[in-house]
Amino acid sequence: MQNRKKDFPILNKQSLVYLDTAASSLTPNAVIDKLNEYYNEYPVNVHRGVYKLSYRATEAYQDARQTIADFISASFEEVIFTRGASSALNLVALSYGEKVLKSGDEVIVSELEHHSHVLPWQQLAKRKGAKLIYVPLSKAGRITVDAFKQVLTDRTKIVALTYVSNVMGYETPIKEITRLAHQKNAIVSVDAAQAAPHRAIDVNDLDCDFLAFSAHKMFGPTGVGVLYGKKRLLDIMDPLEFGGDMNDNVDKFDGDWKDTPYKFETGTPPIAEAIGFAEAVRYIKKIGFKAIIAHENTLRQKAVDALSNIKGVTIYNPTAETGIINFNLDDVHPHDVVSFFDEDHIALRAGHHCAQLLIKWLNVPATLRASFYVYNDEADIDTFIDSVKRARTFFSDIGF
Amino acid sequence: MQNRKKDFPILNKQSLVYLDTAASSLTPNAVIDKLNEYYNEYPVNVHRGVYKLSYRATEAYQDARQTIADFISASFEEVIFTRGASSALNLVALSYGEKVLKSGDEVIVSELEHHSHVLPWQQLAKRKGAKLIYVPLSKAGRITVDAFKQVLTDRTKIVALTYVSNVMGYETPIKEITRLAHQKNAIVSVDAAQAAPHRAIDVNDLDCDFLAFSAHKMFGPTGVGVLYGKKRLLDIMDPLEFGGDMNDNVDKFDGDWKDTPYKFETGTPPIAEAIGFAEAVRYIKKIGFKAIIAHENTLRQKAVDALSNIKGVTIYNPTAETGIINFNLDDVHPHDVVSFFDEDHIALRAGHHCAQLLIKWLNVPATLRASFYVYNDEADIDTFIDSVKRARTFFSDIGF
Amino acid sequence: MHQLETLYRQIIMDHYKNPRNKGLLDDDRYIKNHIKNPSCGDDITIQTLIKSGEVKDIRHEGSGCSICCSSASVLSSLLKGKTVDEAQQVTKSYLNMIMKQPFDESIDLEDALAYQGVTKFPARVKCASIAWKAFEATLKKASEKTDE
Amino acid sequence: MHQLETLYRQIIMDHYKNPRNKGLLDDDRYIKNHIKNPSCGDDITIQTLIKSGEVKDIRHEGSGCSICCSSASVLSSLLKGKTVDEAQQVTKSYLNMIMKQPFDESIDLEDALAYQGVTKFPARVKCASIAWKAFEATLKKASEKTDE
Ligand SMILES: Cc1ncc(COP(=O)(O)O)c(C=O)c1O
Ligand SMILES: Cc1ncc(COP(=O)(O)O)c(C=O)c1O
Repeated sequence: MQNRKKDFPILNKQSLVYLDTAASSLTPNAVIDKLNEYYNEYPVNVHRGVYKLSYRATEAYQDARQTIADFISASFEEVIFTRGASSALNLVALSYGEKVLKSGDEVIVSELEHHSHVLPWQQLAKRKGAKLIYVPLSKAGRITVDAFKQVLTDRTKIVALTYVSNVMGYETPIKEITRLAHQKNAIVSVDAAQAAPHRAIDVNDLDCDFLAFSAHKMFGPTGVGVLYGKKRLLDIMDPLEFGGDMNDNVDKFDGDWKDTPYKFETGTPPIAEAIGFAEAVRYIKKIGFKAIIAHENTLRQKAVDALSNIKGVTIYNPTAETGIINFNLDDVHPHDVVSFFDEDHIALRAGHHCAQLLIKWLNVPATLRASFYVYNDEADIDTFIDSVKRARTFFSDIGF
Repeated sequence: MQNRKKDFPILNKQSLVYLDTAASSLTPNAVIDKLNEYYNEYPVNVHRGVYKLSYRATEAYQDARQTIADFISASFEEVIFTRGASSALNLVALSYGEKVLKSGDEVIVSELEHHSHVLPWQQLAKRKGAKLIYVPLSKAGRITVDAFKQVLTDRTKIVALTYVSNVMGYETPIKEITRLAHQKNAIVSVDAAQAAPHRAIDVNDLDCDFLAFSAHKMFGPTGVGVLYGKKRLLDIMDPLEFGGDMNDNVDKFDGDWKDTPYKFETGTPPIAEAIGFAEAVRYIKKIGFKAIIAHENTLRQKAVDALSNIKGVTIYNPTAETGIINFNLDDVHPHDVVSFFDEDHIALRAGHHCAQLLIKWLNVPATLRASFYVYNDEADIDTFIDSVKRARTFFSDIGF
Repeated sequence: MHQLETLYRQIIMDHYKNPRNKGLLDDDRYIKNHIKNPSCGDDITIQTLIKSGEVKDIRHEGSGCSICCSSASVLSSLLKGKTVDEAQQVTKSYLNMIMKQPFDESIDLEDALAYQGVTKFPARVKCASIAWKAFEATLKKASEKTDE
Repeated sequence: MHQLETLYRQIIMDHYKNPRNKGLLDDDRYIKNHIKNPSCGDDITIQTLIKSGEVKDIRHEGSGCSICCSSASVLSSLLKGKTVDEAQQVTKSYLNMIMKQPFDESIDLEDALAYQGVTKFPARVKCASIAWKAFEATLKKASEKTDE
């Protein structure tokens, strides 16, 4: 892969090894420029304007939706702009789940889920008297088709699983799980927040019913994410929020709604954000997922190999297929370690990564997570590994 | 007022008389620069990072909340960042309203409301069997204290009114209404989307219970708004969305939430947007509301005086106290007129302005709306008036 | 001359002030299609009677700007009496024309040619297309019915 | 020398590895305060026995990084036996010190002075403050009780 660092202003301003992409990716010039274009040239509202500037904003906003629809092989009206992946995943539970879930129904989730994909269903299930069922994880911590078969029943109504775990980096066999779930007439909600930045997604091929992701993890701006839903399902869902731009006719005591996607997007949408998101998608397409995957694999393998040779380092996901390494320095709290890395200008994350169930499953208080993206290179891995080694010595020496 | 046009890149790029602030304000350099600072220098996630960059982002995000709290004399934990005013107003209905509203209760709204402040209550009332009560508008279309007294009863639970109408530009006597409502133990939700950009707001003085506004109408970026709520009420409200960062401990079958404001902000927040919003607030404070109000009054009066002298022009709100003029060219559909203005590089809005109830009350199919802000000057008004005159002649000549 | 004069041609104004075939009928044999333009509130219903492959009658009703209302009237007078195939071709040509796509110039658009000026006002293209889109949907419905 | 050495002073490491006064008691006379650091998951409970204007005992329990856990231990050994007034002054001085505010240097912070290094690591200031904030809240509770 050609050196991408030059595309990212922050990497040209300071010495930084950024290994926290799984939290948020850095922002490339192309996306920043696009945001500036909106704010400098047509910073106006969409939809309701009949003058040229507003027309330009409306067109750009609509083009953004089409670009993102194309990116996952969905159609225009199946792409809903939300505040982010969390908001998108909640919409599935609060609108679709609220409508269909009945007492005694079962909802399948996993301990690999990010809080944003387990809590909405947990709370809904409690409210409805439905049952939350956890897929038993494999010894490595994976969701397998076999384990899924064990929990899938005629009472399963919803399957809510992550596509790529944000801690373990494992890829869930969503396509096969969806096929099985559909045989039981269950619908499948996919958290693709960690998949969309790193894997080509074709919703027709997966055949999943809902799928969500965030812009800020894939070169895009903060403040916007996407919910994909099958049109047939979106059509029967009620809007959650009511107000401007989602309605057709409004009377004093009733109103009717527009069709999807508009009925789910009340008020002024995240205009600049959606336009910037589309530019981020174009940036990804230009690089291509083949190159992205190959690059991340190379970096990951190099890092895993080196880490495995350092005594006193535990890797929790040595076999992951995406660019995430979940690890700890034995006997050192990850927050202590992270300050060491920080002084070496290495940014990575320590904590529960919004996945407390998995951290409990691993039976540790917290972990360190290093995650890679196109702007990382082999020199970054060298710096990282060198820092781990010195950290290991440092903490041992001072008595941890 | 000093000439502010130079602060707005779009006004230095092209000939433009922008009279659509009530839809979205233009964006000043200061805010654009602030967004760039985030994306160029610390484009990372907040809350969970323990490294320096993330610390900087977290501090900036928290400072933004404090800046906006100070702006309306609220405290830090009373300011919730949302997707925008529509989302904020829905949160009041979907969380607080959902919790307290019972069959037979009454909710007072008005025909001046933006759809985003009437539909949430309309739909909730329908669902709960509560009654939606409309304050009868005065002949001029105003909400008066006297009319409010007529509809306030012991059954009133919620009063949901706009502070400044987005079509008529009238200011509602919120303070007096709140005093009366509280005597009946009703709570007051205020839509301040059109007030916050143009009037100093002190929530302690108003004593209202909830208040919402959007950044994009007050020099800020798209994708963010604010819900203010009294802490006492926020404390008893349930979160609407569940997920990352809003929880404390997460167990497989239950979880508990953080305190306000965090319990209402699941997932990665609109980081850049909140930071940009705070910069917008600083920009407003630098100018000062006294200067803003005086300037808008001057422009408005000049425009109203001139329009009143053009035959075949109807003004629907000649006595409004904010910089909004709602009008029509007799016998010409506003969408036809707006194209005429557009060719003269004047941007203003035609339609129902997301306030169909008011448009029905006015008994017209749609209206034209011109709205002013600090970047407009007297020359803009001259251009606008000249265009209205020529439009009047043009449409009469071609047979409208 | 104001730019806008190229848009408001005499034919358009005539159809706007004196709409032909206006008002819906209470007749089940007609196919009805209703389209709204979310961006400006235009709202048009087109009602069509198709028999033996021919467009026997077109009625319309709605509210909107002059471009939107007049184009419903122009459509109704232009396509009434045409075969379904002809109507389809004219519709396609017209929509391509206003969206600045290549279109078959051998097809006579007659009065509808007056809308060519709308291409210079992209924000108004929707106004000029909404009645025709509703009619296009009608033809689709009709062909589905025949297929049954 | 790595930057971090200025942070992990020997006193801190000692209290981290050998925490004093650790473990909560099942005793109603104690005032309990629990604080979490949302940004990194540190979680500390401070349990205090106050009698006749004196801090008779302090216990602590929780999980977190070395800075967080050790500071609870340092706090407990430092403030045990002090009058409420003295404890208040020390707490205020300590919190000002780590937040780089002016603080009364005449007040002897003893072992707690070791945390001065945290000012160079702003992202860790919270870790060093959380136990003390919990104790500060305890004093507030106690004074409210006395006022009643
Ligand atoms: C009075 C009023 N309330 C609410 C809104 C909704 O704001 P937003 O579109 O930013 O959600 C608007 C703006 O359209 C408004 O003018
Ligand atoms: C797997 C997964 N799901 C959901 C989310 C939530 O995304 P956001 O914070 O953008 O709402 C994240 C990111 O934190 C994630 O990693």
